[in-house]
Amino acid sequence: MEIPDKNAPLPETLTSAGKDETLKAFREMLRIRRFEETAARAYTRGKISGFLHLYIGQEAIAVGVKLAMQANDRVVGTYRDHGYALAQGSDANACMAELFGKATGLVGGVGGSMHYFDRPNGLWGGYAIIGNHVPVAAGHAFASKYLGDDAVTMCFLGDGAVGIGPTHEGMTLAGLWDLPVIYIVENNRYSMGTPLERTLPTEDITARAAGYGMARDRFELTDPFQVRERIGAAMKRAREESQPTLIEILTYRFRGHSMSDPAKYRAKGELEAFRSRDAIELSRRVLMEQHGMSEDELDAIDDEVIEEMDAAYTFADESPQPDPEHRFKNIMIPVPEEA
Amino acid sequence: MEIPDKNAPLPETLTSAGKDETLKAFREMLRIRRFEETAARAYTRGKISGFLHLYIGQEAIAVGVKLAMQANDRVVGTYRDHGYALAQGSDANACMAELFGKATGLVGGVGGSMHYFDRPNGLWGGYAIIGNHVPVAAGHAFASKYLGDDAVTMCFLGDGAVGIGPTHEGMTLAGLWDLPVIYIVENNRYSMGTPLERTLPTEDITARAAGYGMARDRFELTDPFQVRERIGAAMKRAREESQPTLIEILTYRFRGHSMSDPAKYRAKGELEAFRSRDAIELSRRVLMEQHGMSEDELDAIDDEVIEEMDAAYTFADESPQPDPEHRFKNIMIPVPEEA
Amino acid sequence: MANLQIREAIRDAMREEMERDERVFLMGEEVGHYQGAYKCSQGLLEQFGAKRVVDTPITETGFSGVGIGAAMVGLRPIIEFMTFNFSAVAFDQILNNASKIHHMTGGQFSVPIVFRGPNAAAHMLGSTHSQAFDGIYAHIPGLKVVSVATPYDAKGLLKSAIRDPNPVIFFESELMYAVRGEVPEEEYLIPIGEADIKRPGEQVTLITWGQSVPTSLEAAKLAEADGLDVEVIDLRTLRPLDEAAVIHSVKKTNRAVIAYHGWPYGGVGAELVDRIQRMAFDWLDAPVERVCYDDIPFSYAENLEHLSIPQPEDIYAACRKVAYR
Amino acid sequence: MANLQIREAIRDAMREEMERDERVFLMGEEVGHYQGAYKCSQGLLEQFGAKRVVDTPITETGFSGVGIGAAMVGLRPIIEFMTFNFSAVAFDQILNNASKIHHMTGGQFSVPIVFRGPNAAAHMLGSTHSQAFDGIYAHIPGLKVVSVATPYDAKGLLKSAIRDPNPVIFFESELMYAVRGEVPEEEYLIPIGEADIKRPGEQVTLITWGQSVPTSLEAAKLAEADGLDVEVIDLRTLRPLDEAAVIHSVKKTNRAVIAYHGWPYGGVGAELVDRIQRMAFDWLDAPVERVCYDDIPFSYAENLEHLSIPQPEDIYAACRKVAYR
Ligand SMILES: Cc1ncc(C[n+]2csc(CCOP(=O)(O)OP(=O)(O)O)c2C)c(N)n1
Ligand SMILES: Cc1ncc(C[n+]2csc(CCOP(=O)(O)OP(=O)(O)O)c2C)c(N)n1
Ligand SMILES: [Mg+2]
Ligand SMILES: [Mg+2]
Repeated sequence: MEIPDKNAPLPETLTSAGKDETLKAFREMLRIRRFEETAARAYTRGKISGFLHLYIGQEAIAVGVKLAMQANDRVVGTYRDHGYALAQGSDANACMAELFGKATGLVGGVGGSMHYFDRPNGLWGGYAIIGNHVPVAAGHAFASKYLGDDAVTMCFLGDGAVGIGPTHEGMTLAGLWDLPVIYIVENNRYSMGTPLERTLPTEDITARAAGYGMARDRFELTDPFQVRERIGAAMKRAREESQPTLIEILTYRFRGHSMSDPAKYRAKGELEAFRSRDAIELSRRVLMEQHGMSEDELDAIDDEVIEEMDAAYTFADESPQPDPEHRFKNIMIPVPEEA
Repeated sequence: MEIPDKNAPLPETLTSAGKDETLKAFREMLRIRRFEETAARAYTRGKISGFLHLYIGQEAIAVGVKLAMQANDRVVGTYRDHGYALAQGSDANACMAELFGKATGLVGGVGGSMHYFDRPNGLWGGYAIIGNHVPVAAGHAFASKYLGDDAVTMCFLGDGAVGIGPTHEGMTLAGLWDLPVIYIVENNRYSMGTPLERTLPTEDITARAAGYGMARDRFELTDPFQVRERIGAAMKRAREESQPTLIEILTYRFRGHSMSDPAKYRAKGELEAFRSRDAIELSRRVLMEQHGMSEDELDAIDDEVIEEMDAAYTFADESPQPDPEHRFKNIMIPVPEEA
Repeated sequence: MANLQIREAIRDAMREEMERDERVFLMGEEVGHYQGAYKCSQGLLEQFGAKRVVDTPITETGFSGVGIGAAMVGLRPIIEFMTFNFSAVAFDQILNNASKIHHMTGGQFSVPIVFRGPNAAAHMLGSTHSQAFDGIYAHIPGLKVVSVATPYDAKGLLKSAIRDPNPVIFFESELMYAVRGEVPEEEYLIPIGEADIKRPGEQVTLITWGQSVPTSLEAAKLAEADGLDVEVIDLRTLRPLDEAAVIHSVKKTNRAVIAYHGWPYGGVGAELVDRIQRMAFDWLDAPVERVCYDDIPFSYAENLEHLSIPQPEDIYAACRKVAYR
Repeated sequence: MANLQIREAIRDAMREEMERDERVFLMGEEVGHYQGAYKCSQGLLEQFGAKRVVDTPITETGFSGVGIGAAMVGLRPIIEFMTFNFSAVAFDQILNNASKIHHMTGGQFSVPIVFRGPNAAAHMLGSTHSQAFDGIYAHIPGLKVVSVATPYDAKGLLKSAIRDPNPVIFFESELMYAVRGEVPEEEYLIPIGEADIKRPGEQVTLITWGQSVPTSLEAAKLAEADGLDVEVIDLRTLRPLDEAAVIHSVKKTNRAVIAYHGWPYGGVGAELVDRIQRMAFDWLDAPVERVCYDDIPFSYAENLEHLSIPQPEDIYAACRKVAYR
């Protein structure tokens, strides 16, 4: 794996963005990071159980994709889904309460960390079986084409999801039928404890695009504006020509796969090197060096964000558990009278 | 689809082969064709039921592959499997009796047309769920590598099997683990009634090889010696370097998908054009034009072959059905005493 | 009344629903140009075009997932499995997506979809192509499961299934596509969840569905000749079970036989036994008997296959047994 | 005697069999370098090397198929599913290949393979990760199905499963990997197919397996305090069922309760009811009762999940019910 250069210059996409949008993106990324840290704390305290997969290190992707999206576009993701939700505009309280398994949660406490859905905000999941959302996302795009609703579906998957059959079938159909969908592989270099070279016969995941008759793109993540730009091109292709694209974004997660993973498999110095290119840190530098903001100003924003997440913690903690009868809800929809 | 040129010269691989081997290959191909015709007749007469998928038009592949094989190599195929069996040396009587559902059949009458297996002759199936043999064949190759038994596994699939997940997973593992397996797509231009362009996002199936980290080869079928040569290179790679290969052989089936298919979907003139490049006919021409054999001599061979297949018909017809208790056989192997 | 084959009743149901609702579409292998492997979609491509009658590559997981995703957006997909044997490669889509999405999204999304196609043994197809999935899909909460045996039921239930806001598994049979019966000219629906008494009787309750319905009716005739009056209940829906109809009958006859295509271990048959013994324990004069497949993968050979499938004589024998004859 | 966790007993079983037989290997996601998602393969990569402890990409169909193919050649694969929920994407390999190949090849090939991993609900994982596959795999002829609840049983049965010439589904539990118990130092095997009486009793037969074994033992204690003497039978093998052990007990107690992790419709529970009512009809003093999951996809919320899983009180209540208390 290629390790980033700590002394590389600041990315151009970031330095050429305006102050307001940089500040906004910085704040959004920070919200995700602080949310995750708060969740981790809650997990350690036994407030949250099950699996908890943190998005720390990859925030710029969710935030950048959101910047590229239009109102009725969709995001379909994996179990590592808190970042998408917050970036899409989901309420932090509801997100946190979902982790706590509370009635006020995003899906009423039935889903937990791995199964976030927020339809009004364009979040279409939250899928926890590797690859099985890839054809589902193709189905959303199929419906868009069928209905002519002009929406683009963005489907995220991990580097570990590339070898599994459902991914292949979903991409085959998307390519064959020219569906307006973008598949974004967040290649964070590991599938649980397994580095890419032990799960994939080739390094470049987008080498597969040819077999699917899809356009492709591949880049090392730097910042949200880079993502907006690169995804933007694919979006145009999807919206205007109904053409799918396979995109691989090289990135890195700073935490273990889930809370139970001490991540002993990392090479020495690897984490530090990636941390030095953390999009949040780079944005902070740009805001200070280029847009003249002070450390205090930025810390104040951080304090606000931390406060929001602390409040989410309290909200979640104080919310009631679902009503016992709730477990029988939403299993079967009654057949409407006229049918 | 590109249609063959009726007036193309005879293939060099065929004209440069010796008389003896040409005659032998001709005879083997003829055996398959006459077997299939006999089976079709039996089907029409109600002697055979279920699905019957004929190999007519593709015989040169099975025969050519056999020519390239060594003693303990394996063939793993689909439900269109009579050709592989006969080419591998399976007894025509047992093959026919299997179709008749008789106790003397290749697998005792329990499998029928779609489930041929003949271990002593290197035929490792006979799989009737599209794509689900692709990882199994990788498993045979895995075992070969594990045991160092020097065997190469050849796995056949149809053009229709390329989009399904199990195919993808099997090939991913073969590529990742450098397994001594050769995947041969017999692209006969149709998956049941569906031409390639409606099932695949790209025309060249071997475009996928890159994603699997595999070598590839692709050619229009001419004759068994061409197949021997092309497969031979892949075999060497498999046996000597433990490297998998993806091969696409463009071919054509002269009959419908199965006995119930009138094949109305063919374009005008298509069948005739492919028939004009029938490897059996070309071989006959070479034997006459180049090796000085007479029409009578060749007809005599045909008569012999027809006689063999008629005898197989009679054998199958006169064989007993399996014993009623046979249906409870081979479900569970008793646990040996020492275990 | 029209006299139709089951395949025609199925096609008419799809056609009428596609005419009624733009959101309904049909997707599967060979459903379009080929008109369906068993000709259940004859004429539909011509009438509705390739947008709504969609030929797919062999990608059961892919097109099942596409159907599910499209249903979440608001379409009404009908997914045809060429046979249900091939649904095994799409099992996860049905188990983990179709049946759960409404629940796991807290009701934000629903999956109004029909998965249909032939199920269970046909004739001499061997073990991989001769499996009944009743017990497997009926096991799963979040699904409805239907199995039809007449043109009338096929049409009325398929129309209901297409309109149902939930995922429905809809079982047909290769063996029965050519079975004929009367079907009204005017529109009608049959509600999912209601069993149908195909033959009233007083002495033994014979519960059945799918391919075993005609066989059970034959068995009832054999019994009749012997002075044993058998009530034949066609379940028609396997999930949810029409418990009331079953229990009502058993409380009358005090004896029950269950006859169906399917492996014996667990499944719909065992579930019925459980409900009967729990809800009619004091009424039962004999243990409930089941007549179903041998507990083995199927053989191709005609004689072996025949022996593994419930025949009228087997069912009749079970009726005699519960009546202590 | 050593005092081991179930995960250690499983590891020891694999280690001993790998030492004994070169053909045995372990394959699955994170089984090597990571030492297993639940640490069941701790130390094995180091001892046996990457040839025999094989990390795979996420390709359940792929590596299940590779295992099947390798078994046909003569190897003895142990395939780990990180959890059985992920076996759904490999369902076809188990249904159409593993269980059928010996039969459909006329006995030319066999598939000596073990599919193992945790099954059923753990703690707050939501609906896609909280499913019991007992009913689904036990339905399928050609498989053996085992479910273990103690370190002693886990080790003895896993060793037998690895030596078995047939495909074996071997269920463990995330919740129980840390459960401790005595395991002999010397080698032993437990035959597949034999139930174990975990607590003898005279008045009610309580049949259970897997995660419900400890819960059932607690229920029996509650009953004991109440003067109700419950016999707890741990099935240990779900296919083939140890019918004799079950029926023998029921003929003694005249009442039966079945407690397990799994959905109610069909499955192992219903199968047991069927066999009991058929083989001990005249001995039964009350309908057989079942205590299992709610008939729903699981919720993540702790309180809802708890309510959906059989608790000692629920099982005890069922025991009282069949005893008419
Ligand atoms: C079919 C299936 N197999 C296994 C798992 C268990 N699992 C969950 S996440 C994961 C690793 C995924 O890695 P990757 O795709 O790279 O995504 P990342 O976690 O790095 O975001 C595994 C093995 C699963 N959820 N589904
Ligand atoms: C998973 C699955 N889906 C569907 C089928 C039904 N089916 C059998 S053969 C076939 C067409 C296969 O075409 P191709 O792969 O091109 O092979 P060919 O028949 O041309 O040799 C189909 C759809 C099946 N056997 N398995
Ligand atoms: Mg990853
Ligand atoms: Mg083909």
